[in-house]
Amino acid sequence: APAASGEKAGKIKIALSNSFIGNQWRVEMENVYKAACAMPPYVDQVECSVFNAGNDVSTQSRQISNLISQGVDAIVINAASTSGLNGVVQQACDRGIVIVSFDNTVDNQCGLTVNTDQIKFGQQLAQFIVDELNGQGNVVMVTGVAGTGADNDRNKGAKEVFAANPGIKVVSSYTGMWDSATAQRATSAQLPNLPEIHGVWVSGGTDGVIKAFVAAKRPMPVVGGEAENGFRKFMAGILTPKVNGMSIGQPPFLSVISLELARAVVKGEHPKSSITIPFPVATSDKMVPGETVFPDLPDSFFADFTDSGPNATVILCQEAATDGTPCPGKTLDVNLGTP
Amino acid sequence: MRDALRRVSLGYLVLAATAVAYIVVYTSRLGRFPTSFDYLSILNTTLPLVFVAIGQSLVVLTGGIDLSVGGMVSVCVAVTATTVSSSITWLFVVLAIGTACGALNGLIVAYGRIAPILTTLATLSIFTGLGLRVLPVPGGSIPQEVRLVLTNPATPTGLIWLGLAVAGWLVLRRTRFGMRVYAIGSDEASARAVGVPAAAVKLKVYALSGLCSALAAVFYVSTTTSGDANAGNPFILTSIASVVVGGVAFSGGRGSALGAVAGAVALTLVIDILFFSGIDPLYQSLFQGLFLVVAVLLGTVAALAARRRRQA
Amino acid sequence: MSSRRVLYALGGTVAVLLVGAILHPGFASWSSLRVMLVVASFTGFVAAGQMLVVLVGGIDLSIPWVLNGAAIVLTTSSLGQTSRAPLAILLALGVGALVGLGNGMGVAWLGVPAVVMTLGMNGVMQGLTLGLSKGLTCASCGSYAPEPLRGLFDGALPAQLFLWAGVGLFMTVLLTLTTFGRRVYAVGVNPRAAFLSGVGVRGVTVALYTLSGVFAALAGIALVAYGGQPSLGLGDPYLFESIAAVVVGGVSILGGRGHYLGVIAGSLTLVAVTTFLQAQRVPEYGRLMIYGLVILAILFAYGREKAHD
Amino acid sequence: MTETSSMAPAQAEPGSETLAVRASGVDRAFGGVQALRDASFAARPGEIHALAGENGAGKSTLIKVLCGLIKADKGTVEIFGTEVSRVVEPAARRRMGVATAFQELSLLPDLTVAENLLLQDPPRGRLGLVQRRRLAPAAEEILNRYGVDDIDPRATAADLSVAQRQVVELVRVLAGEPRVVILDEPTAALADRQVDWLAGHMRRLRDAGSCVIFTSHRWREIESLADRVTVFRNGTHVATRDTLSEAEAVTLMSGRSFAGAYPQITTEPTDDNALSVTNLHSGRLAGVDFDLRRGEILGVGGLAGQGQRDLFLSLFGAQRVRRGTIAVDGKAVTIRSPKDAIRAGVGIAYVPEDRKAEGLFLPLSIRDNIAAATLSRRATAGFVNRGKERAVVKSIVDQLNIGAGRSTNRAADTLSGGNQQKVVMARWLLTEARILLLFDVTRGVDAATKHDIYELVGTLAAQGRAILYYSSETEEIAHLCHRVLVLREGRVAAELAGPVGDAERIVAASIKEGQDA
Ligand SMILES: Nc1ncnc2c1ncn2[C@@H]1O[C@H](COP(=O)(O)OP(=O)(O)OP(=O)(O)O)[C@@H](O)[C@H]1O
Ligand SMILES: Nc1ncnc2c1ncn2[C@@H]1O[C@H](COP(=O)(O)OP(=O)(O)OP(=O)(O)O)[C@@H](O)[C@H]1O
Ligand SMILES: [Mg+2]
Ligand SMILES: [Mg+2]
Repeated sequence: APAASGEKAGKIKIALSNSFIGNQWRVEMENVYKAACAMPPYVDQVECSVFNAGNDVSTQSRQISNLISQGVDAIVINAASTSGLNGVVQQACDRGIVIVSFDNTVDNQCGLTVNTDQIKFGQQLAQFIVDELNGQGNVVMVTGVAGTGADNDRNKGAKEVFAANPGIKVVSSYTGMWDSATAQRATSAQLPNLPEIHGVWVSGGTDGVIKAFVAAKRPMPVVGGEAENGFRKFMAGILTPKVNGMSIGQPPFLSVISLELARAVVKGEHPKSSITIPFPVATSDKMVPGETVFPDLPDSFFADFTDSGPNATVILCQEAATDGTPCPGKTLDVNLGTP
Repeated sequence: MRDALRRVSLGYLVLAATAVAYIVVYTSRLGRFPTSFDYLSILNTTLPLVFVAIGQSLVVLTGGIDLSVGGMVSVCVAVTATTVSSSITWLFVVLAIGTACGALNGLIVAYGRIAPILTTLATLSIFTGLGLRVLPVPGGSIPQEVRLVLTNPATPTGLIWLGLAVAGWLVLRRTRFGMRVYAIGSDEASARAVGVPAAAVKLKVYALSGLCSALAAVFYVSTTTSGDANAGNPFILTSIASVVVGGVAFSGGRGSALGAVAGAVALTLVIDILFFSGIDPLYQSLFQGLFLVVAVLLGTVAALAARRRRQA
Repeated sequence: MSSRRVLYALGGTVAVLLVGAILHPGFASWSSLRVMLVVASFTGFVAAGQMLVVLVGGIDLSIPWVLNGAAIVLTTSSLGQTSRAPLAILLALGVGALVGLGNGMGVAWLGVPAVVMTLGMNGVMQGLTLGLSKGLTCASCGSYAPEPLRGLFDGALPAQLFLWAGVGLFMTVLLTLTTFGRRVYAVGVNPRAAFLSGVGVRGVTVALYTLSGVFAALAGIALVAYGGQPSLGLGDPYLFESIAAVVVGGVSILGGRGHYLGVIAGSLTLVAVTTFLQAQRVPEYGRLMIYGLVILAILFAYGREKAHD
Repeated sequence: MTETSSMAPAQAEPGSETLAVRASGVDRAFGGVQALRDASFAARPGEIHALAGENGAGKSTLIKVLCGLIKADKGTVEIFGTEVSRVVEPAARRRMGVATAFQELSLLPDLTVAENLLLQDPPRGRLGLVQRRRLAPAAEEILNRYGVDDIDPRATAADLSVAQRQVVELVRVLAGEPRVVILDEPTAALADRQVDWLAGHMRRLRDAGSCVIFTSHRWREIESLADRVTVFRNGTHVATRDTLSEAEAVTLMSGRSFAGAYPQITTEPTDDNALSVTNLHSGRLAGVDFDLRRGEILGVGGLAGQGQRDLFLSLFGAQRVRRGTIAVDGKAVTIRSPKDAIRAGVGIAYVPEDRKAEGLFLPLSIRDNIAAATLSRRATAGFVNRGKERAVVKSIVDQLNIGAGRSTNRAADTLSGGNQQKVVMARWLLTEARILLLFDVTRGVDAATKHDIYELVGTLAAQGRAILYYSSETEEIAHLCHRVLVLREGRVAAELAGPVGDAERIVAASIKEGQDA
């Protein structure tokens, strides 16, 4: 096979292989990737492409194989299955293609990963709830899609923390499938059978859980949940009642960081090493419209498409997340931290 | 023989058309013909679907449908990924598990007299749960030797297995059992009346579908090198689509597993065609949906034309 | 015969609720029942359409994305304004009807098997929904369902339940009192004989698929009103669930037999089983297995086909 | 053995030669229906034994018990002295030399003729694999052995005519040269020539020592073929005789007695044309012309499969018309579907031969079945007027004496075959159609019900309706019709003035070119 990565003269080719696009997070993740590609330095250095695989491992394998044939320099992957792509990824690595996977990462060690620490996600939210409740109270856990690594890790982290606090009683635990509508229905159905709830830990679909509490006219508990815009609207008091909560999100800009890592590795500007980034965290006392909460965007929108603050990993504008268009007059600066 | 050709021609036609389209799109995009790497990776990624589609087509030939293939593949993937690295004999246990799951479907359908779609809808849930129990988080592994024998990424060992699958079908087709499968799909009551032990045949057919799912699982783990308890889900609808595109009649009695194999490969090629033609990812499922309907539509039109010709 | 199956279905529901109430006090309290009824009503809407096509031996796999598409059409066209609500509702139902019409034409006129036609249509709708709403990031995609719709779920006896009762009445009247209903059962039992009796088999089939699309859209509207805003993948859980509700409700999958009253019971049974298992904190794998076993048990109780000998 | 002979049934002969088949004390119920009660039957090797009885007498059920397709609730079945009551498995009986042709044909529609013939014993090569290439030649050889040369072994069974399918079914049974041959209404779909062919084979098998059992509703056949006759009524054995006159048989079967077999046609047709057909092309029809007058019963004869079915279906809009015109009352009409045909202005009704497949909605109520073709006539704004419907159905049910006055809420599948046929007739009478297309409506109907139908046809004609009548029993056409069209190769080959009286004339015209046209 022709060694495609041989000539570095022109633009380097980096493709995004996304497992599926059936939810909002994935859409934003692709949008910010496309937006980044249209901004300097990527617009000059990188030739980007994006592919989706209908949540089917074999489709994604095919796409990655085709990318190998196409002779790309790097592939950025959000995998349909953490284990399912090991084979084809190995083949890409064997051909010297840089593989960077994020979010639902690829197990195969030959690739690099960009991710957050999912166990920590569970712990941090649980700890917030424990602290707000002063270590006493009834807690409900709404879990994600069973059989996935992230769900397992998040649950594990939370359970550790709750178990360490004898005053906390986990009175119920059921799946919300990381989907607001499902979480809302499941929570509605469970509530009549539950005692007073003081804290809710949600792996995904947080706004749905809150809506169920509102509809059932139950006192609003402390909520630790994902970064859905709907949840943040409750936290900011844009939707009533105002909810005391902590929102941690798996940031959609993981794709942009992966893009940068891939670019930097191909260019030889960064060593071949994986990156774990901190979660963007928001709490009810620090909600900024246009930055951590977006009144005009859907509840299902993920409000953490951009990082904020002085140490921000990457700062993106709203159009980037909604339309995939570049942020006006800006060079994108991605801070990969010190390896 | 001429008859058999006419019956499965849809699958072959669709395959031929998609193959041509694939090569055209590929070459116009990359400026060269597909390489052995492309063919090999198509082969290896399609193998699991090929096996599930063969099992599904057997069931559909008897006039049934098997939605539980998703669950059976998941269970077998889970068991394969967790056990085979400790001892290769576990491979046979996996095949036995798949067969047993299928046989359970067969028992319920043939002796419990519950419609196949309902039986397998229920067992899908059961098997999926079972898979999740065995492998709560994706992981596990498969020994390198197994991988090199089953789906070697460097040499076309997959061709041998594909050939064996095809040969297996051809042999099956030439057994009395094979004839009985068609007889039952054609008219079960009549088949019983002329002495076909319908319940026993159906039991075997569902068991075979389970075995095919187990084989698919083994090949799946072999291509991906580890397991995932949700691995089977996509196979439910794709196996049905393969069978349909392959020209097997849903009413049973007409078609061939080879058609389903062709259908499975064609569906894989469609993915590649969409890939190289640079369609906006958001619209991708639209084209896949259209492909399905158009392929089958062409099939019905062709069948109608054939009937017209025969009548005239 | 088929009315006996309705009784079985109702009996099944009562049995599940009783078991739940014994093992989990308060499970069958009104407040709990009220919620289960509301949750079951979504399944009930979808299953109404699924039942209609099953009655003529068909199946509708396009439900998930018809539902999702209609939900998005509702919010983006109403922009959350009460004054635009009626038009938006009509538009959303119209989308459902249009897709259903397409399904029906494909099945009845072009002779495409229902499984393929509706599966393909599901893909088409998914592509169109995602593409046209730009993955739900379009300018108007942040709109809420108009306020009056969101009030459907308030109160001790939510209006949503009346809506479901209305659907129940509509279905029952349609199927038992009208000439159309008679034709539906005739087509379901013996399409050839129906054709030779002057029934417009194709017309009936097209009408049923159209209605199925409308019901899926109705479920989409109800779901978006319930959650306030649509999300992607809203309809995914309703594919297998609608089929399960139909058969647990005693409708014969072979066509020609069944009543909507049974489907109401079936929807409630499924929701009660799920709710109960979650309340018992059964882990996910156990939930899936028990759910499957319960459906099997119900099928063994009254879903068996005639013996051959 | 001693036990069973101690409760020897009435017909067991005193001289105790081995019986080929013997059933005693057999009960069998379907749901609430007792199809057989304490039924006994015995047949010897080397005889042709006819099994007679009305529709629903239990003949087919007994046969299914004998051949192991269904299980008896009670009682014993012996084949050549071996008790087999517990074995429910046609294949096992087959191995004992019992072969059966069923009333509902058991050919597999999607399989070829060859596969159908050789399904159980295909030619096999090394490793026991079926040699598919040898299937067709082997089947051809079998067909030829039985003198059948007009059926392509490679043809798919679904593409054959009913008569051809029946022939294949019979060849399949005969080919095993079985020791016990059971034929359930084998002649119902056969043309006379084919009946003779079958009779020859039955006699040959008998002479070779086999036991041949058959059922038929045509007394002529029983009379000419059977060595002995057993009569069943209401699921029970009534009598077994060496000789039996028709009148006696009918009395035994029904408990009633009848005047002549065919009623006299007393009315004459009018001169008004109800239906005029010109140059009709459809299916096998290649240019058919005829007029049908009010009050006329016009028979359609000819060998089986000469386009009779195409004629009926195309007139009713159930099959595409390629060319030609149809005029009702002198006005040309376009009929694209049965709906068009039923419409009051046209008023055509078609009563099909195959009531289960084309007529009835078996699980639905008798009322729904009868009302099905005229729903909108009793509806306001799409809502069925239930009161009116009940009244209308009640009156027609009483008029035709359907189901002995029991509720019309019962499902149609609880009715006997004869009553089911009447239900279909009732549906079409409600349309008040002025043109009736009756296609083999007496097929497989018992003598008593047949008689009712003949009278009904006569009455309808007397009311001024125009009737097109086809029957697979040429005899019937010969006696019942004012005029007979003989179809051959899709054209009217002859027209005979009736009543023809003698079926031979119709048969002759079917075979010979251009006779008295
Ligand atoms: N397919 C069936 N399923 C259930 N019940 C049936 C079925 N066929 C017939 N029956 C019942 O079995 C009874 C006995 O059958 P049989 O054919 O003797 O009818 P019958 O009432 O005596 O009518 P007739 O005197 O006109 O023959 C019928 O009256 C009918 O109620
Ligand atoms: N599968 C079945 N289910 C229900 N009832 C049945 C079934 N088969 C037969 N019956 C009923 O049992 C009785 C006997 O039927 P059977 O078919 O044996 O009559 P038959 O003498 O063969 O009549 P025919 O002359 O019309 O063929 C009838 O009332 C019939 O309707
Ligand atoms: Mg009777
Ligand atoms: Mg009979």
